[in-house]
Amino acid sequence: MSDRSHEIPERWILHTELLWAFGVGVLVAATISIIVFTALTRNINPPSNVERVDPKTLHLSGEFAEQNLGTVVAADGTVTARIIATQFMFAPHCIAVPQRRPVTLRFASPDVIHGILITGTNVNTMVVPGYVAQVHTEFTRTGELLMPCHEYCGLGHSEMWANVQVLPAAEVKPDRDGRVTCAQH
Amino acid sequence: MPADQPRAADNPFEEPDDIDEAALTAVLRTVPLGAAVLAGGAVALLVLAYLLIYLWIFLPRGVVG
Amino acid sequence: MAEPSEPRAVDRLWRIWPSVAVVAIVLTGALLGILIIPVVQGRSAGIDAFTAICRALGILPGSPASPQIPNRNPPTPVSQVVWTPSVLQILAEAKPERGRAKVQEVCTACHGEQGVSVSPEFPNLAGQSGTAIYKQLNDYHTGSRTNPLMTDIAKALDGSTIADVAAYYAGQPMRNPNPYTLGAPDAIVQLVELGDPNRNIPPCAACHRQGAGGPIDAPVLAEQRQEYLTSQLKMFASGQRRNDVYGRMRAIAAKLTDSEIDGLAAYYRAGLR
Amino acid sequence: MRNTERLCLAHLWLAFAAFVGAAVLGAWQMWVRSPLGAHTGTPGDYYMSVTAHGVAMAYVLSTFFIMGFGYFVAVTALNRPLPGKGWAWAGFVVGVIGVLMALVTIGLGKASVLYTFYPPLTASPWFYLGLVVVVLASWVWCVLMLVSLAAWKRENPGRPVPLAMFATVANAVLWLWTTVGLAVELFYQVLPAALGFVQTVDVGLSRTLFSWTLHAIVYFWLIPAYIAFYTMVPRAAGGRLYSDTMGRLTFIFFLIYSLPVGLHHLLMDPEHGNSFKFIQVLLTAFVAAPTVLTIFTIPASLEIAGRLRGGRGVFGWILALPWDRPMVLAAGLSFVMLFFGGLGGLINMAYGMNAMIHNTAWVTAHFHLIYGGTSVIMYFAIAYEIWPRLTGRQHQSLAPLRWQLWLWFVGMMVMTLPWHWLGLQGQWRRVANFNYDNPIIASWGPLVIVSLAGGLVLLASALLFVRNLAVLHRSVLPAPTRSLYALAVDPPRRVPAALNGFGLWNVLVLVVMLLAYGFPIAQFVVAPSPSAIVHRTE
Repeated sequence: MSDRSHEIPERWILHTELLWAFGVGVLVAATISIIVFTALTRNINPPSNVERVDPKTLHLSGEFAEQNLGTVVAADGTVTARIIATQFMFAPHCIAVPQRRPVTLRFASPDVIHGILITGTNVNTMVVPGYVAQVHTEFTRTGELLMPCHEYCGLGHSEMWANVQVLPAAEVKPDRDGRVTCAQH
Repeated sequence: MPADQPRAADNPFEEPDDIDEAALTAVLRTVPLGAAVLAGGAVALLVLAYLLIYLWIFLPRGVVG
Repeated sequence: MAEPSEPRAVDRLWRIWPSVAVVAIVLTGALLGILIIPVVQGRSAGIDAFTAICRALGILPGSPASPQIPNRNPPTPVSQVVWTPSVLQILAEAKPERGRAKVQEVCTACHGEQGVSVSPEFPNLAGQSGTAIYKQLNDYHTGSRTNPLMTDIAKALDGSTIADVAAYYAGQPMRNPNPYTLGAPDAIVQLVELGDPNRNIPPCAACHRQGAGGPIDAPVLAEQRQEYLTSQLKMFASGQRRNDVYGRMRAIAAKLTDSEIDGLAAYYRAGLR
Repeated sequence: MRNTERLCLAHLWLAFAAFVGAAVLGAWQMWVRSPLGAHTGTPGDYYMSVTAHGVAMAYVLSTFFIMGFGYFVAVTALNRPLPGKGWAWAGFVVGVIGVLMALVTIGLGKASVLYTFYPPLTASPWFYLGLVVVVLASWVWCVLMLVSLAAWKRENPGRPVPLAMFATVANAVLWLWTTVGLAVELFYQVLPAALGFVQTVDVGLSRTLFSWTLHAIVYFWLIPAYIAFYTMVPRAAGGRLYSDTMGRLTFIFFLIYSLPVGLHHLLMDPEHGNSFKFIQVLLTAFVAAPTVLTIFTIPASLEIAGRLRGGRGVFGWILALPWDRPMVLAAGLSFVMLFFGGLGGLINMAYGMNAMIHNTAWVTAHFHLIYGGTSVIMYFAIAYEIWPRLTGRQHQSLAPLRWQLWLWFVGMMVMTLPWHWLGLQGQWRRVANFNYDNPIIASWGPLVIVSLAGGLVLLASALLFVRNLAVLHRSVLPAPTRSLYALAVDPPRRVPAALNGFGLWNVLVLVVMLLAYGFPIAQFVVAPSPSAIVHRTE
């Protein structure tokens, strides 16, 4: 080993590296702090809901029976939409939701893994057989949006999508038992 | 195919490159400045882009939780 | 950090600092993730700290930031068949010979000894998937599906007999010349192979081809009676037949035009492996 | 090279053969999902191709390149023969068998479940057995790396391990830790289901076990690029490595922080609570630490080279760098792609913001930029650098090599930048044929065509790459004897024990995995999720 002595000691290099690591550490901490801040103040989380449901008997359940799917406005004004993601379609095919009102979307799958996103919004979740996926959100913009299945679920995956209509508050007209359906156009 | 005897290329330790020490020491006086500015700028740009996307694209799309 | 001279101290230093750093990072994450964020979020949604922490950990269902929604809707299932390992076990252990006896006694009159039906409005059962036959017979048994002839017959069968009959017909060989040789129109082949994404119609092959990975009770449609297929699709479209879970077939059939229904029935009459 | 050339070449040629095949499939997929190729091919064809493209790129190209490159480093960096060369050949043959088992099963259409296989969808058992055999073959390589390091350390007590070998062994240790998740999932859940012993699968557990592997495997792929950054690029540019200690720390950080962060692939999953998702998001921020060190240390090393070649001013050294040398050019292009891929990653990992782009084209853009871009362009540069030493022949001219690198860079940028925008619009993944009649999807058409153009450029670059290597085998120029590995500014005389071995770091990985993954996995052992019926796709 050719031994050399020079006045840049090895510790000076280590010093610059530590300075650099500290500097960038502050910047990376900024990315984490905005996550923690919005989590604390605006309740922003990834959608999580460890609620187990047996996929094999899902179609026998009350909550996810065919008649109970779609959007329902409860007496106390809470808006809940229940949607089934099954091999190669969503039930119901079109979901109407109010604008600027807290909405809870509940998804379940009786067969394989699916996943949903609503274009242009932050609604996104995997739909794993065995669990009820739940997303709490508020739709900021009205319009006809697309809700595709974004997780490979079989050969019909490309044809599996549904529509979401974000209706202004005035056009949300629940029927007798609070159900809101899409406007046919 | 080359024979199996060890050749200079195989032995990295006795591998003095043709950099002379004086030039290296002179260069080392200013070296990490350029890298620090380049990398620092890149990371700052990255974090800025992250914050802009967070505030101007993510939050306006509505809360999620 | 001051550099102690002898190497052993340096090594010890290098052993302590990284361990402290790593554990500290994880504990900070735990402090924020398990305690601070859930409790603060819970307070804003009127959820007590303990429940919020349990929800954030995944011990209780629900989000720490929103109340959970109760549901009191009564179940109204369209089919009682539940695919559990025990049911699949019954099917796996079914005896085709026992099934043959019941078939000769009851089924041959319409569905034929080998499962080739005697007239166009009765379905062929030769080589049909055992799970598909099991489901339909069970639906007839429970009344989820009704038919003037089948309802009484099915009511007289119990679970294991249904499995034996299903195993028997599933064992019958299916004669299915490849449809491409019989020249089905392109539009129909495209519906079978590609479906129609614009109308939300998945490819028929995605569920009805053997080994496609679709629902396990989806019948294999190779070499089926044309009139039977046409009538079933029309019954799905009108909602008269509604034993398809979550209305999969009802939704698709309602979107098919009459010419497409006839074309598909003709396509599958020729058979598809 | 102590006659391991044929062993390395065998591994590398298998890797690049799988690569060029998968590149062709990738280009076909870009065509079929674009408006130009709508309605060509059935969903069965498309998902067969996606599975083959994923398996070939993610399991064959990566694993066999890393094994071949690892054997090369073990022999040249340690300057001693490879122990157990027979085992290495046996491992290679077993690996080839595994690859054939998997790819043939995919080709027969019996394994269209994609390379991340989504139970309860279950393919033919031969597909999973093929993957298991490839993993076993890679474990043989890991053991040989550990054995050769141990032998070297016995022969050189107290001397610092050469950085290239230190990093390669770090990668081997990381890989052994990584494959635990995949192995448990395959042996305990997926294979019994595929073989028909069980009819159901606990999907929550299988996704959690796969997430254990899913992130650490991408660092297993990335580390060879970082080995090239730290040990080859400084010498190729005519400079010195700025800090050897930072090099060792980078690979140690990779080992510790790439493992306990897998849950950021499951942020949108319902089977985990927010707490452990947050803990693993915080740990993911620390997995950026090695990259943070590298984007300072390597430019500093290049700055030394640039200034030695007369570069003036703050950025003058950049222009003074020998960009005509493939290794230097590849490093520069790789860093640019790392910038864009890094931004994609920052957004992906941001806890709640993941909901904006999960499973959209944004994610596809991220991993094509980081793996397909940053890592694979360095695989090319490493191949160009070590091929002369393996074949004893020199490239006739460096121009086609530079062309190939530039084409790969341009193709990758043109393909992935539109995907970022499409991902924000909600374009979701793995669609066999898009419904271009729908107004929202129709608005994506033009950008999909732009990314198709990028895909075709990538295909051209892939074919040119294989041509450049094949031509080298017949070149008449003798290989140069210039050395390969960079010297540090201050070559380490004595390195703290912690930076010369992996004993401490294995303990820390165990501790941090227990803390980060203990509860998430234990919850399925204590209360298994309701099981889902297996859906066979044979």
